[in-house]
Amino acid sequence: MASYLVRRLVMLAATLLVSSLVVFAGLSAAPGDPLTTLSGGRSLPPQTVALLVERYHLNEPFLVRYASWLGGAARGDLGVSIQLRQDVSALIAARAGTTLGLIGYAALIVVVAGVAAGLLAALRPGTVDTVVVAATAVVVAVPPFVAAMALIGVFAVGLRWLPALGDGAGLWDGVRHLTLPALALAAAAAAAVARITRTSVREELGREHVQTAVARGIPYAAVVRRHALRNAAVPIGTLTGMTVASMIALAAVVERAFGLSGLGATLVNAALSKDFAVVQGVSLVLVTAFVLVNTLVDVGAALLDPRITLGGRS
Amino acid sequence: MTGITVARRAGAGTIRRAGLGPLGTAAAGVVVVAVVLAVLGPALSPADPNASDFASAYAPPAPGHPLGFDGQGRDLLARLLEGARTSLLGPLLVVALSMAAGTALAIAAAWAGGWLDAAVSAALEVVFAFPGVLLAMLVAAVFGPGLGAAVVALAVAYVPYIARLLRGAALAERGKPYVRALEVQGAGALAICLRHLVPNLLPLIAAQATLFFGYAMVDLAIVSFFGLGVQPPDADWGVMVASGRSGVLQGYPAEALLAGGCVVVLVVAFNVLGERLPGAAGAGGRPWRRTGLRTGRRTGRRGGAA
Amino acid sequence: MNASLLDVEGLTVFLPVEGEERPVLRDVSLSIAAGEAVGLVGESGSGKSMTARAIVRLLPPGARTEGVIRYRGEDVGSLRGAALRALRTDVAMVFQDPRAHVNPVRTVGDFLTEGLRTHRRLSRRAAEERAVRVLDEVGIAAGARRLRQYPHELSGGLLQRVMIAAALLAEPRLLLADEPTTALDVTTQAEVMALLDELRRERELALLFITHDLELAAAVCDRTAVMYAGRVMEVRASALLHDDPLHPYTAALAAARPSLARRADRLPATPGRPLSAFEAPPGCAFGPRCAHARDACHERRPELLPLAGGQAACARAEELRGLLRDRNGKPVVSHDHA
Amino acid sequence: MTTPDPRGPVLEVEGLRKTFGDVVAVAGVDLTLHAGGALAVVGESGSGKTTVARMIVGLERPAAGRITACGRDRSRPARSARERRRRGGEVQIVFQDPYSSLDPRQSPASAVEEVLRLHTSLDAAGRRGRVAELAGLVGLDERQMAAAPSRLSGGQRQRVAIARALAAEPRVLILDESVAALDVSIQAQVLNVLADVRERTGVAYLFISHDLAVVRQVTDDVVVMRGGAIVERGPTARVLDAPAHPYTRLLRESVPRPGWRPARRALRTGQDDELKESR
Repeated sequence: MASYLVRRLVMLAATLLVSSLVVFAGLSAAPGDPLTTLSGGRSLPPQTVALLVERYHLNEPFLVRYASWLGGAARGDLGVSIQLRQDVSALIAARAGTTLGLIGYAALIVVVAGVAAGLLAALRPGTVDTVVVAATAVVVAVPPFVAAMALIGVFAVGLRWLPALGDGAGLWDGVRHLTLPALALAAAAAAAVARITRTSVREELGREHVQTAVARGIPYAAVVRRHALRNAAVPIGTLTGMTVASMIALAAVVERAFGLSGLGATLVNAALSKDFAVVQGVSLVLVTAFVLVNTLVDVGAALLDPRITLGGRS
Repeated sequence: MTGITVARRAGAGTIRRAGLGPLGTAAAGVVVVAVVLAVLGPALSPADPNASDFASAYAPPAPGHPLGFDGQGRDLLARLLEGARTSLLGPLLVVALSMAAGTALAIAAAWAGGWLDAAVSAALEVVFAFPGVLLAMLVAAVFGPGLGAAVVALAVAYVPYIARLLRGAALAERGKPYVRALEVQGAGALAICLRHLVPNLLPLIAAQATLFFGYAMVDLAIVSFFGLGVQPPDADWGVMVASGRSGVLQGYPAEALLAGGCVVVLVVAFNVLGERLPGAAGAGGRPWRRTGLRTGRRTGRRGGAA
Repeated sequence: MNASLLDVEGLTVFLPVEGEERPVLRDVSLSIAAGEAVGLVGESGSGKSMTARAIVRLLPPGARTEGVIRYRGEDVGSLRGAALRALRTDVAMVFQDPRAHVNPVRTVGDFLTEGLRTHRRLSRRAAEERAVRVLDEVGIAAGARRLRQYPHELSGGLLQRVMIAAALLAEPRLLLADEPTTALDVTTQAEVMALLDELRRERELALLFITHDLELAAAVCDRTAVMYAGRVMEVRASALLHDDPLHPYTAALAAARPSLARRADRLPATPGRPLSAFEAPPGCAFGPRCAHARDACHERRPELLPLAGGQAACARAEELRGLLRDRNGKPVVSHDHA
Repeated sequence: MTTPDPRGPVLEVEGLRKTFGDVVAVAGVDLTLHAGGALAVVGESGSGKTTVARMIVGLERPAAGRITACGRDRSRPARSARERRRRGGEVQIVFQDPYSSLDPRQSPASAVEEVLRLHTSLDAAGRRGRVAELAGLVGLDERQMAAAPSRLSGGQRQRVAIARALAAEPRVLILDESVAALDVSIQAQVLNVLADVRERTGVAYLFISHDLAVVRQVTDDVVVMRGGAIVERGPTARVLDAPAHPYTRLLRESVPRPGWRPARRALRTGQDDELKESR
């Protein structure tokens, strides 16, 4: 197990290195000059230009700039946002909370609603199953930004039950503000998890070893619990984990739709305004989170299924 | 992107024989209608999609304008038809690019094995770390917003998922006696791959392409929703949902919900169709795994098959 | 003949295949006395495995059955809930591929003791003690260590012994063994069959042994039934089956098998391929491939009638007595291949 | 036919060795097959018999040892398709599983025809005639050769695989458990086909099997393998009637036959399985 984790960390480091290099190279080769962004298009007096060039290392050769950025990143300093005139790492720290809360809230909905609906459909064939299959077939195709519009239209504007925009102040108000966004983010994911749960449980019920248990006179409820659900836990856990991981990138959609100041929204704005330091910093944080969640998923699968030897030679 | 994580590894999964069935045919019908509308689109719509008239902002449906108007008084039906083109063309390009690259990589890795297989897998592992939407944002930041950049970014982001899936199926096929026999016969590697491996993988490729079309449609719409894909004033369903957002807040959800509805209907159609094509994995195709899954080796001295 | 433990009368089973209902068993009748071992032999599609599964009501979903199966006098079809579960503890089953039939994510200990803990409310420790004892009987040493292992850590041969141990732990009256050794090497097979035979006799267990290997069935069973296309063609004392078969199909099957003792110039091969019940023609299912077939054979389906101490379903069984095998066991019937 | 080589053996293997990780699958195997001969390689799963066959046809790379077919060295897998094609004309192979021995999308006739295009200079008409000849040799008719593989029985598919191998006119045909997955009545038909083919074409057989009765029916000589090494060799009749090595005796004693009873061996602790378990 340890060798696997080391290998995964090395892979993460390699991924981050390569991707940061690619992004950095791309940004510096990008059309348009950061100076114009810096100056907001106004012509600046020479000494200000010199100050800016020096402060944002704009004149040094590419590799030197990358190296200095990398050194800084290692120490947690991700450079300075040209547009917001703020330290990128500080900016990320301030906004990470919103995104984390949003994804955590949505993940809760996905796991609870998704798995419950899936189990219901798998274990209650007939009308319940058909209803769940039909509903999830539609909901899985409703991307977060469409769900957001529908939820705002109905619950915020129409029924005025929940606020449509903004972060809200304090815990309880924050939760109220996060409810619709979390629902929008969780909708399609929960439907996907429900379908996976249903398929996995159905598939396990058809397995030969379940037949053995039935042939030995084990009551059906025990057969379902001990054999079908226990075995289905692996695929369900894996895919639910990956679905949650995919929400990391999708959070940006919901943050933008609901006007939340999370990392996603920040990244989108930075991309629009070519604020490269922010784009670089935030995307690396999101990529790291994405890889870490997927690593956790693989470790979890290995714990649940003895046959899976994590990378070790069996 | 959500749907993408349920991409199913067919591998040697059971290929279902059943035809499309009623639902499948209906889904195919929806797709055909959409394509026809996308192609004929502009000719069909009476009004000019970009002609704005602030007097009829958010105006309800009127004769000649069955769906009413958007925030800038533009005919919604015309814009939906116009938007259909990019909303279908984009995903088609993404799927074409990613399936071609994914298939080529998968078969090359499955056939050569050894170092090439390891190199491809390592490279894919790096790209894996970038969800499609995130990669699209990065590319847009670097090369500026636009449909082209978004299409390329998503295609690159999809390649690992497709390559991983097809590599499993290609490896299973490659190990079968009829391929080994061809090798022993001295048939060329390329001849075997093109004349035998690919044809046997086509049903799976077609089914996956259909599913991935749905995923690409969602992701492209998201990128356009961010303002990083299709640029206003051009009509695109993602753009229309974004521009319709202010309408929703003022109680005029028509633009956003109509455009969003079109996306949902088509994605449902592609999902339903994809799951019923003969190449689709068996009902419970095991999702692809990145860890070395060493299940117990099946002993089987003799099948006693007829 | 003491009262029979199991009576299968006129069992016919239909399965939904691609929308249509297809017969897989046609009027199968068979009985097993307490402590008796009966072999069920047949090629692919003969329905031998389906017969065993019908006994414990393990047929695939959507299956429709006719005829009756009585276990210790009770109609199996009418059993529900606890009564059905009681039947399934009294009738234990061993399957062909142990790797698929043992839950791969639970330990061997869980598998062995699940029955005891569920039915007899035994504590985990007591159940495990018993399991270790039976593991030793089936030739597996260091039972305690084995209990903590997972199925994928054991070889096919070892896992099959674990399945037999699990079956014995339920202390059944009847053991259904569905091709238990087909997936094993021949030396492992001999070991496992010897162990199954010995333990069965010790516990006076009745056995229904399903296999495609005629000689293997004859070696461990008192009587052997030969099935073809979902029908029973012949039931015969095992010792007589090879040398004095009653049905042309049994003779053809025995003759087609190459001999360990001598090499034939050409094997007396039967043309065509084994049919499944739904492919069988009217009249005798083996008719089209039978060297002794006459017109009568193709019209009416022969009944399974008593003959010379056994039973045979062949219109010409009477007149073919003694003609199916010549003096040195070479079959009279000879064909050049199709 | 490749260059006729009546005197020397058509296949010679010396000191063949193969390891997978730390498991020694084949430890020093020597065998010789003469023109028109029939040599069996008998052994249970894990004995290394299939690995030997795969090394001879170049599907597996030997760790050590020399392989010569028709006088040409093939100790290392071929570098080019041209080299593989030339070797295909010397040694061919038929595998075990009938259900994946043919390309499901290709008719038997076109499968055989594809090999003829690779190995002969016959024109289209010539190839059609040769396909019909080969079909007749293995007992298949026009209709069966044109049918989709999914409609053929296991036995018919193996016959197509044999015809396809013979299309390359090899001097040696390796049969890797080729009849193991067939029902008894169908197995007999295919064994008779093999006997006819050998008589009519003079091709030599390397017959890989775990089934002693089938080995007796098909081959003249046998080598018995266990744990990657040959424990006994000799004429098939002699080895089966009077086995010298205890393992061969055990194998023979384990085969069910009229009057046979399964006997438990002395060891009660299943060591034998534990030994195999490691593989």
